[in-house]
Amino acid sequence: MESTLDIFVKAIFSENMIFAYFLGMCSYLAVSKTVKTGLGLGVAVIFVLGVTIPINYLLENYVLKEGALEWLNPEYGINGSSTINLSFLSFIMFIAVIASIVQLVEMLVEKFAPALYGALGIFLPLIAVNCSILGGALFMQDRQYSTMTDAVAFGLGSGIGWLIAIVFIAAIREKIRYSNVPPALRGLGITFIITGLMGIAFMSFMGIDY
Amino acid sequence: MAINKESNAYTFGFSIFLVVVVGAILSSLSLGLKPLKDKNAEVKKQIDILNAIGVDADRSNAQELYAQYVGNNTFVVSAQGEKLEGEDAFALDVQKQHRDKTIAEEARKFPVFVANKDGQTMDVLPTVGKGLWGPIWGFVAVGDDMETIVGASFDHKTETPGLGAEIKNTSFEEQYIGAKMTSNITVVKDGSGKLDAQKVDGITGGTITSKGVEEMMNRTMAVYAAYFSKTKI
Amino acid sequence: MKALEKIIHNLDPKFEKGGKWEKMYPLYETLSTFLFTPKHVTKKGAHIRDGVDLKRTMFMVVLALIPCLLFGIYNTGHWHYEIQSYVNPALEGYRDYLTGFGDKVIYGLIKVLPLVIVSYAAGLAVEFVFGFIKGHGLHEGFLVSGMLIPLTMPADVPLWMVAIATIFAVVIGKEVFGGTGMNILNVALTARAFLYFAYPTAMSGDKVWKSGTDDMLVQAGNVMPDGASGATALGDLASFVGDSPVVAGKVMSSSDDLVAAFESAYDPIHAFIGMIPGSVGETSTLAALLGGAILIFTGVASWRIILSFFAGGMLFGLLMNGVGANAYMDLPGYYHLIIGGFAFGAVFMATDPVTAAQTSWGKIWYGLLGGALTVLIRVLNPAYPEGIMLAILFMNVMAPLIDHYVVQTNIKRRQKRFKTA
Amino acid sequence: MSESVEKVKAPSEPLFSKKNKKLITDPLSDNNPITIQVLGICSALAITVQVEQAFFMSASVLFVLIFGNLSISLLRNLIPSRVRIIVQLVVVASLVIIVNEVLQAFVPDVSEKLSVFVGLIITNCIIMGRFEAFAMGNKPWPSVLDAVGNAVGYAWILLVVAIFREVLGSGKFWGMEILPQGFYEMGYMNNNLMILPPMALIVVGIIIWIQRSKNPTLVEEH
Amino acid sequence: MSKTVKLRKGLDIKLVGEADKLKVDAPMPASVALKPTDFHGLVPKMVAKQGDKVKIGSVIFYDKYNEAIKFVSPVSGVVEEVVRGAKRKILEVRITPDAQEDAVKHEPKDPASLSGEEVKAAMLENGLWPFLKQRPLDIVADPNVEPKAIFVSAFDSHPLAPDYDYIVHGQDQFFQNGLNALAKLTSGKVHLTLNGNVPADATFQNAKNVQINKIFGKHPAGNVGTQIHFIDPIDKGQFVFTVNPQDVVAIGKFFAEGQYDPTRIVALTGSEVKNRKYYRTIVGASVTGIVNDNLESENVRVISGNALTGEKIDRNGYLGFYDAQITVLPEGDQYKFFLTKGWLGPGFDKFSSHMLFPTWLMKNKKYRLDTNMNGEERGFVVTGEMEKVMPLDILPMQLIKAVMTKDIDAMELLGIYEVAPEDFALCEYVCTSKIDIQEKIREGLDLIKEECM
Repeated sequence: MESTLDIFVKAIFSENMIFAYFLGMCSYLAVSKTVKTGLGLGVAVIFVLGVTIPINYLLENYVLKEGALEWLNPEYGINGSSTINLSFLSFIMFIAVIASIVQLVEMLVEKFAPALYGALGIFLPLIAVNCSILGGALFMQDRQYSTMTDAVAFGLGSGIGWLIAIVFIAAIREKIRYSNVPPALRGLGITFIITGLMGIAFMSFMGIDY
Repeated sequence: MAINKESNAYTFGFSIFLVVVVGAILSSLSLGLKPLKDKNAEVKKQIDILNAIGVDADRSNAQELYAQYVGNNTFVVSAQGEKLEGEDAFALDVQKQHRDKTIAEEARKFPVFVANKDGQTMDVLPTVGKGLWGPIWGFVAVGDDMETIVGASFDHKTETPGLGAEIKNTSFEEQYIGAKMTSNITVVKDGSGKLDAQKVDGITGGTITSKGVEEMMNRTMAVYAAYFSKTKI
Repeated sequence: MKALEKIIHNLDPKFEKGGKWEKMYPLYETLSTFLFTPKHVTKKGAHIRDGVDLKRTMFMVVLALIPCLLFGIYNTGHWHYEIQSYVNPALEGYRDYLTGFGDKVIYGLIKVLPLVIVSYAAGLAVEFVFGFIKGHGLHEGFLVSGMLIPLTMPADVPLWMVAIATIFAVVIGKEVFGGTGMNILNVALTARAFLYFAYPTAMSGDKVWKSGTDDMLVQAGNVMPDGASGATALGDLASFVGDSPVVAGKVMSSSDDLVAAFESAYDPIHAFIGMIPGSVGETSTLAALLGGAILIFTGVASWRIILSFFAGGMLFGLLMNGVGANAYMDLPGYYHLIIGGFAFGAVFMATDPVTAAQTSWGKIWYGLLGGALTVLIRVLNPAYPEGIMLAILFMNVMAPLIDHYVVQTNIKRRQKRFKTA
Repeated sequence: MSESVEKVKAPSEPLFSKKNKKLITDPLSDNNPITIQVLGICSALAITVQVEQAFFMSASVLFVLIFGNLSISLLRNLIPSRVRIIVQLVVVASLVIIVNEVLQAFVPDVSEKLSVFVGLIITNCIIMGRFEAFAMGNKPWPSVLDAVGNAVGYAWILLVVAIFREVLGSGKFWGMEILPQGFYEMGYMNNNLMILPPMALIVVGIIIWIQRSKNPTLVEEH
Repeated sequence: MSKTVKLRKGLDIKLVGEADKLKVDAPMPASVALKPTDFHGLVPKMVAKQGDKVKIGSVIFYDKYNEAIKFVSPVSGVVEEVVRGAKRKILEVRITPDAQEDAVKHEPKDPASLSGEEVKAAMLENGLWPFLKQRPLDIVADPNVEPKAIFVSAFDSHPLAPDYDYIVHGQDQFFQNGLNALAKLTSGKVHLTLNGNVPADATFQNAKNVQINKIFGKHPAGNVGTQIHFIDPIDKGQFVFTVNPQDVVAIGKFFAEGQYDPTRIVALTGSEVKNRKYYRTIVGASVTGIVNDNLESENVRVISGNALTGEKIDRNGYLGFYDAQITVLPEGDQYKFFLTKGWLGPGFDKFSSHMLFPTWLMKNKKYRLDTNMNGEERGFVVTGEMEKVMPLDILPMQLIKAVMTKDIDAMELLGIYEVAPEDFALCEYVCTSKIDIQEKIREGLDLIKEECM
């Protein structure tokens, strides 16, 4: 049985979205040229994960998974709902939730927090296609977190882990601009290798017992 | 045809059409494949149970062998070592239960699969614990005397290959054969496992996983031992 | 010397562009610049230059590593005979640290020198390949890495592994970034981490720290004889979970007992001198500090990093004493500084100027966090009792970010002058 | 992330005209979705520990991409532009669900190992990228070819990485021991690091290095 | 309100060969040159042609991009040759002096009674303007901008630097006159910064109409860049002007006497010179007369200026426009065997800021350093060495890297506007990787000039 803290810290370090699962690599590679933009995208990812994971969690536990619709039974006159298993629909539901939440968040932020919108605005549309968001939802489903708290801890932890990864690599990429990287490796190639080396360094946190 | 593709009505209609078609395809596919999927899950568990009693099985013959050795002879024990009535042992997912924080430890249920092999009755007991990176689990077979282990098989999801992952190896599993489940079985590092039935040589470099197996075994076996000690009398 | 100078520099034209042996230029450049500081003169700007160059700087680091190397050779020999003594009664006297000095030195040399040679051979070969591609001679960075790599290995590690790890570290850890001065991870640590994760059985566990443990076990019927142990101090401490801590073969009932037992098994003075099993060169805090003194004094290594690294480890160790959630946390803070290569890492690895933080304040943060992280990994992560290697690698990854914020602070501070002025 | 829209508007050309062939061959090297366009990496690397997983993953992507491109191309004149992205998402998601169900039913062991990564095909940028960049503007046949090209371009990288990792990391190929026992007796050991995630990235980095060294036109300016 | 600055960082390089405090008149040079290369970035437009007869103060050329800035002849004589380099770039305009001292004459005026515009016009027209350099960029001041302050450093802290106290001694009147003229050019202050370590000459002590500051510490305390940084730093878009003290005297003299004063007192220094004295000579004079027959050895480097920032010239080359010093050092073009004089040698003859040589024990030893690089160029490996000698609150390595990667944003943020190449001379000296840092900084400034000014 894992403690909530355990889940949280694991999600940041040893099960880091980037280094352990390579999720969200596209935007990670594209937006990590400076620390500032990396930070902006990272915050946006935390934000969206923090919002979508709980929603998808509710969806999973009260609609999708086998027996999840038990609450319909029986006062509402629906029988046999406890055996309904809609989990085959989870992909489509999750992605729909994510896409619409990102839209909604974007509109809300623009309306109520223009300053925040200024900082995150350009990143939010990028997020819908960021695998780490759907990946977060799918891991949440796969690992069957038993309480809402755990799911939220996982979501936030994953987001923070992603932020750390992108900010670290952005700083490194700023540093290696001075390096004399072989031409064939410039840009993408060296970023892959750095990420791999960072992954090795991050392994120090694997297996930490909280 | 002069349908305005951008009109609200069209958009709406198109969407509904799409949802209906997709929904129909997906649900029929899902329903159609459900028996197969269910069977797969079932077979996987059967293979594990069969392995614990030393029967090699694969997906093609598992069901047959399972029916031959185990059949429906199963029951469920409570955490206090009482036999519970009206539970389906096979459907009980001990891993899920282990992970689910909403179930108190005292409320956990422990299935028992009674197998019959070469005239010997064996109780196959599932066990779940935690390794270095993630969950580990296994099935232990206990012989006629209800205390000597006659077979064990362990598995894991994410242990380090070459280290923790070695708990899957027959050479590690076989060390448990002959140990008594009624008292603690210790995992040791100094190689003395060969000399003492209650000691098991840990995996070199896989200390944490080995210790995880030790903890898992001692915790689960205590529950079953409580049950067996009541039945034996 | 004039004669030699003449002979060598008469060859110059043959190696220069268009010369007969043009292709061998990198090799020639390496040799000739080793023997003679070239006659390059300044052109404009500063017409005079400091006498120091990278060769002298790097040589100083290698020199500072000599105490660790020498002690490592002896220590390797000692623990070999110590573990052998459990199956060979004739050697019992060798359990004493100083008995059989000559034998131990010879054994140590036989074990350690091949490691050093293989590490240099493999690394320099790669460097030359890249040198030929880029058309320049050897850059000095590897002179240090080549010595650090063998010192971080257990004495029994197969030589082919050392070679592979060195090649991996030099190519992926350094040359892809453009060579000396451009890399982000310490090369020696990359090699060590590579082996640690690639071949964990050869790099961790209880059988690799005393050279010849495997042979001994075969003779003893694969059972560790009473009283013998192959673990490192940290390994011993980490080898338990839950309620049955075992130190030096004895089961402990409480964490107080454990600490007491640990102290008696690993006397602080012995640990400080380095009379404990471990990787070849990392056990002796004394030797590392000796090297550290040379490096700090000559200014080659940053005192900021070394001091703050120790401070970070100590402070975090004390903090953990306060928390005391597991027996490991109860270990007195100073112990962390004298066991398991802490000093070696802090002095020689963390201070690698290329991969460490590069700003003055950055170095202090880098050291503090690195020291703290080392202790954190040790006490919380039972999987990696030798926390320092991974802690420093992690700090290497983090260093650019630390620098980034130090630079930002500098920028903000300077901007502020204009606002208030 | 997206690239310029390619338009192929030849009225009647042979099935494998030069242009059509290019649709297939381009993504194999010079315009490889992974190493050049940097798409679809998310799901690509995590499942390259074993060749078997990589193969099924590639096959799944091939399936989804072909049928996705085909259906989008067929529907391209019917889709209201306002809900275009959503429709595309629905199509991918449905196709992925189909793949997932089929994998679960027929190769349950592989399905278990692939775990969430099948689902992540949905956000694999290659797929949406091809829908948007190609299928929305082209006829079904070129769309299918384009799909095949891109999926195979994705697949070969995956398989090469997986072969490296499985052979060096486990001494196996498709789960079968291929290194002679003599190797191990001489002291050889499998390289565990190859199985760990970081090596996937480093191997891809090396492939890029080789690929771009051979073809300097692909080199990026920092 | 005067300011006192104490530097904790820096490095004094002690060389053999200080000039004795003895002023002698140098013989009239056989040739004098005006070198456009002394004024970085200048594209000269010739006015005088080869063979023209010129007077002291006649315009020789002007700045192509800023026609108001005129450059005048320091002697009366004949334009002998216009020396051109690659792409017909003008390197030197050589003038052979005649015996007469014909000069372009004006009415003497008291600058205190003139308006700023009048002072400026007089300076521009009569070749005094180039004495003013501007920060940022470290080039001849742009007459179209108004400086927020003008800085005069009353001392030079470079190795073997000439002693300005000695040079300007007794010129109180002219110096004050010059300061008065400068004060007209800015609405801000004129800063005169004295060396805090030793008492300054009365000429400086008693200067009026200026803010007198003191600075304590090692080199680069005397660098005007250091003083600007601590006393009145400049932001992007701001300008300050800087002038050498001896040039202030020249400006003062022009207004007092109505004619351009080309005389300069120059210190002849360096280990390879026999007769080290202060010579009274002329701006741009050929150094042949004072250097030849005055050398200890033959294989030498003659530098107009000091050993850290000066310019290498031939033995019959010309004194630079801003220089008050000639340094002669041994050329270091010999191989050095690694165990004796080379990288692994004991190094008793090597002055180093690093403690890698035993010479740190000999605090007061003076060194006979040659021009050998003492190593090969490498990537940046050693960190922290530049910070030790850089008193400015500027991160030297980061700024240099920003320049090397042509990252203009980073350069601006890291303070490129505040610095001149000479501020990095010590960094260049100590650099283990032997990178030509002053050159890099200059490239950075050029880039900034091109892109942002």
